[in-house]
Amino acid sequence: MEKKIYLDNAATTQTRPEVVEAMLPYFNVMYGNPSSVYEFATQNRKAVDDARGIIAKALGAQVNEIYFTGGGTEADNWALKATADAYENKGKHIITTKIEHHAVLHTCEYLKSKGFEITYADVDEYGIVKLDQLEKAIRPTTILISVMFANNEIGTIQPIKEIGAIAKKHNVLFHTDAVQAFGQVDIDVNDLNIDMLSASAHKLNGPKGVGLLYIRNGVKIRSFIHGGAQERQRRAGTENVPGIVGFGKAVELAMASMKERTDKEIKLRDYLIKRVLAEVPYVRLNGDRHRRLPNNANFSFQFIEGESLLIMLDMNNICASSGSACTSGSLDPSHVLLAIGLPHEIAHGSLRLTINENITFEEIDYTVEKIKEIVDKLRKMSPLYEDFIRKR
Amino acid sequence: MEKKIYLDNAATTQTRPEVVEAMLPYFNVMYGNPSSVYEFATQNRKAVDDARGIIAKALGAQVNEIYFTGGGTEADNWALKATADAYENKGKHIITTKIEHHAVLHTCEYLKSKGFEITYADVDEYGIVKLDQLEKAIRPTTILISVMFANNEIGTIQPIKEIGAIAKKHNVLFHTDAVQAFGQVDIDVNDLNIDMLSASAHKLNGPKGVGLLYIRNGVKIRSFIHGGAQERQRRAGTENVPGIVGFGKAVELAMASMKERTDKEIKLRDYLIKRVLAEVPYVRLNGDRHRRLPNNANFSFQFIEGESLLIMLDMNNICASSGSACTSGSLDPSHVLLAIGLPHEIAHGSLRLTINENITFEEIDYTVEKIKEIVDKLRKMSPLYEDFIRKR
Amino acid sequence: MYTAKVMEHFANPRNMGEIENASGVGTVGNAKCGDIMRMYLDIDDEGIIRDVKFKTFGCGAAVATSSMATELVKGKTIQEALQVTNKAVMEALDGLPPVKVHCSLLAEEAIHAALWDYAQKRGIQIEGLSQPKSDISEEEHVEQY
Amino acid sequence: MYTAKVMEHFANPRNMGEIENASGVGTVGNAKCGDIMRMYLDIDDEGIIRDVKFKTFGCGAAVATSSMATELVKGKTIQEALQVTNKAVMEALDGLPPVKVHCSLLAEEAIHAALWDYAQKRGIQIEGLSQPKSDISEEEHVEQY
Ligand SMILES: Cc1ncc(COP(=O)(O)O)c(C=O)c1O
Ligand SMILES: Cc1ncc(COP(=O)(O)O)c(C=O)c1O
Repeated sequence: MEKKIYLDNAATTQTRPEVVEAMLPYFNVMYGNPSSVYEFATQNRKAVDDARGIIAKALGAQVNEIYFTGGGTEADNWALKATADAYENKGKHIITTKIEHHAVLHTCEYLKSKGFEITYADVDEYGIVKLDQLEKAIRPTTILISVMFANNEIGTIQPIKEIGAIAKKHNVLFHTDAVQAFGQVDIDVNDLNIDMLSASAHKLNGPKGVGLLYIRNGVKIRSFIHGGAQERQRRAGTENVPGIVGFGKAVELAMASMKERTDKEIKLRDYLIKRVLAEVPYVRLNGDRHRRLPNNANFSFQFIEGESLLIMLDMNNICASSGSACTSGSLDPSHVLLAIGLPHEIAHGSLRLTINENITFEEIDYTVEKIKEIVDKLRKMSPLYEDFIRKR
Repeated sequence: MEKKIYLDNAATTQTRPEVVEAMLPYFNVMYGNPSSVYEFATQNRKAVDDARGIIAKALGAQVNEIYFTGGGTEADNWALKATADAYENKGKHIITTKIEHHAVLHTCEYLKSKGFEITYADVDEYGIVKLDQLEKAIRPTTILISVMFANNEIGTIQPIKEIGAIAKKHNVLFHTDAVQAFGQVDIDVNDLNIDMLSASAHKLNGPKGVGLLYIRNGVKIRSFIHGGAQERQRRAGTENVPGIVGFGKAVELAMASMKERTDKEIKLRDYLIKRVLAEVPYVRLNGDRHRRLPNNANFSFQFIEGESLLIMLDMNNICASSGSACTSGSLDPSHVLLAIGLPHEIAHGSLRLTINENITFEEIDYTVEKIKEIVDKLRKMSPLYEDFIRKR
Repeated sequence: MYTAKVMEHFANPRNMGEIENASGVGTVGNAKCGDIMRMYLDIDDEGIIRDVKFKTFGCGAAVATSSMATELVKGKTIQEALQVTNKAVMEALDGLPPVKVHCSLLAEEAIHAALWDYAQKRGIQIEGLSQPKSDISEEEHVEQY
Repeated sequence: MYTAKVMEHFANPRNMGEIENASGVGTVGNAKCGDIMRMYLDIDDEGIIRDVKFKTFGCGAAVATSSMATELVKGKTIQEALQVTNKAVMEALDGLPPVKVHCSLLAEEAIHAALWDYAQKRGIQIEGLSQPKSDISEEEHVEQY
């Protein structure tokens, strides 16, 4: 295939043309600072508020519960650090899981260095958090439970409603990192008892560099970025107006197309999973077969290493990932795959394919053929495979 | 005039068409995540590095000393909080000034609540920091001096080289908020002994929502936003590729045009200042007559209040500001004007006009005429003016 | 930020000016907070407010509330004028931004102050009127951290 | 991320495969770190490396360094092969990204391990060769906070 097949939509997505279109006037026509008093700038304040309205509606939230940030990572940092700050008088214990994104895990490590205690709840072999363990971990000093809505590597969707109920029962705040879930799964913060939620525009065909933190009214929240009075004095810094407008537009489009789009993605995903499991020996699907994001497939191929696989796919014009994009460059295998129980060498041979609705069945077919070829080639090169065959 | 006269370039600037042009392909053509391994994404990594190179050169810095952020405010927060974190074993004393931007001042208040001691150095009537006082304030426990390069309200440019020398002499780190200065004034971090420097793209015709922190190699620095391994593991979060590319382009253009542009601005600025001082009674120029940003003029008109003045200017298609845009909505007069010794009621009557090189002398003339009319009208309405006239 | 009504009153303030030998003059607010309002009342022997003028140093909302307040009391009896609350002024302006509500309070107080001055000069008592504070400052403080 | 040379060797690895009844076989690395290299040497009676093959489980750099290492030792004497350092391998590949330098060390170690196996089988000592570690893990830890 000449055309690039982009199967890494969990890493980032193409900003939709309609989104770019919506952003453009805010660069050099309506470029005012929303904090300014003159008419020229009030249109920008309105544009920001309109985006906030669209997003609040998509989450079932109030307009004044949405705070824009510079991305999903900032939102995660804010949620955890500001909660720690505001509630440390109540206690210094936070519960999260072993499979969170580094934006949560590394923030937890930071908080640990500041005297907080962190419990990392286990997940089962499908990546579902163990609810009984989670509930048992709650102490009188627990101030926050942070569990991601859906995992970025293996796509597993957590039982968020149940977790929300547990948090509520024990009067503990509940934050969820919904960076991967927003736009792919129905989310209603009230129905699910979510107190704080992080999202990022570039994961749902919006621009990079803009995200949000939903904070339920009533939650005591401190600023994380201090300065001017923007975002109701909660998040300082000149608003990224074009970015926020783009985020709003992307959410509007994602919400409008949700059912149709995810139905299509699920068909493509299931076809991909079925073919790979049927046609490649010594392979496993990571994550849950059904409780998974519509766009996510994650495989481990025994005896081969992920980066080599990726490069060979790339040589064949297929863009894929071996885990979270953020951790490439690291030599450790994915903490998520280890948490679901994979041995190191199998975790090393993992491949994440995340589709979008514009991928075709032909492209999936081509991809499966290439995977077969490449896995075969790499196994021929592998001393582990050699040993395995010898021992048989 | 039918055309809008935008005289609030210190609040934000128009993103140049060339900058938007440079950004566009990174939204939906080269949209990959720079952390990904495939070829398709490496072009984005390169784009980010190219921007970093341009900016490093503009500051006389090493490429690996530039870290991109979500704006100037984040950069200020990072510089102060991370230094506090990394050096608190040495001491918990920070020196700054009374006229910093809220991004620095509110961060200092936060640090104060965490047990740090902050000294706010005074400035003289022109807004220049008192060097002897600054030096005397240094203690064995002082870990940081943070003094802005140029003030956002009154435009005063600080004696940064002298401050850098003092910091170096006493072995204290020196951070400068150069958000207003970058692109308007020559900056060489080595020549000026700057250890950390904040800047923001939207103040120099780049996009909103992207900034940078320069951190000199050798400075112990902690992350402020934790998560993925981006920005050499120092600033997590998927890179805002279009924003960073736009920042790079804006800096490239600003550097190329610096001399010519600022010469032009200085002529316009001086003409504006001369006319207003000559033609409006009971007015003063705030800030230093010469050591000021090329684009800044700031006046206080006795007996009238700034917001009314702004709204009337707005009715005449002139966009201006009465202080920093961030603080509008607040009822307090500008802390900067109070710091240079203005009484409250005079501080309330202040007007900031920040030009750009595309403003014409005709537009300045029109603006001066309107100022004269409006000031006259508002004084007729003012009980303070009534009292003043009566008492004469 | 402001309603059309506010903007209209700001652009074309009603009853701006002074009254020579006014029956009552009241000044409230302070320059520190950036708002000073002065009301002049011309009250006839029947206790009808025949004329009213204002001068205001302050923001757009301060000017508009002053203007609206003068309209609401002009031609009214003293007792009617006392019923002109800040709420009435705000409603007549189709509302004010939250940070500007204090301007409408100032307008109410300015009328009261002018009536107080009138009563003092006349050596009378007006029912329901107590000495107004001459300084209204009522800033909102939102927790920052 | 990789040089053209690295990509070329990755795409077309030289000397990939096994040697039946090899004079020496060495395996280094571990699956935990994601890199395992195995070298097969065919050494003739004069001590010349007549043939060399490799198998590698690992990243692009691991495959390319294995391939390059085999090229560099093929036809060489044992003493010459011992001079093939990781630096030589890296230079021949026009460099490696910093996080991948350990792959070149692994390649050097794999040759040494195969030579060690050869010496053991033969019951001889090779000057300058000590028993290689069978497990090379050499991760960089950058302070995160
Ligand atoms: C689950 C999850 N959380 C957080 C993030 C961080 O978002 P961003 O890169 O926009 O900061 C990502 C993506 O990188 C993610 O997948
Ligand atoms: C001096 C100064 N510092 C910091 C900032 C904050 O920059 P940003 O709004 O890009 O976060 C500004 C502008 O708002 C400024 O003028």
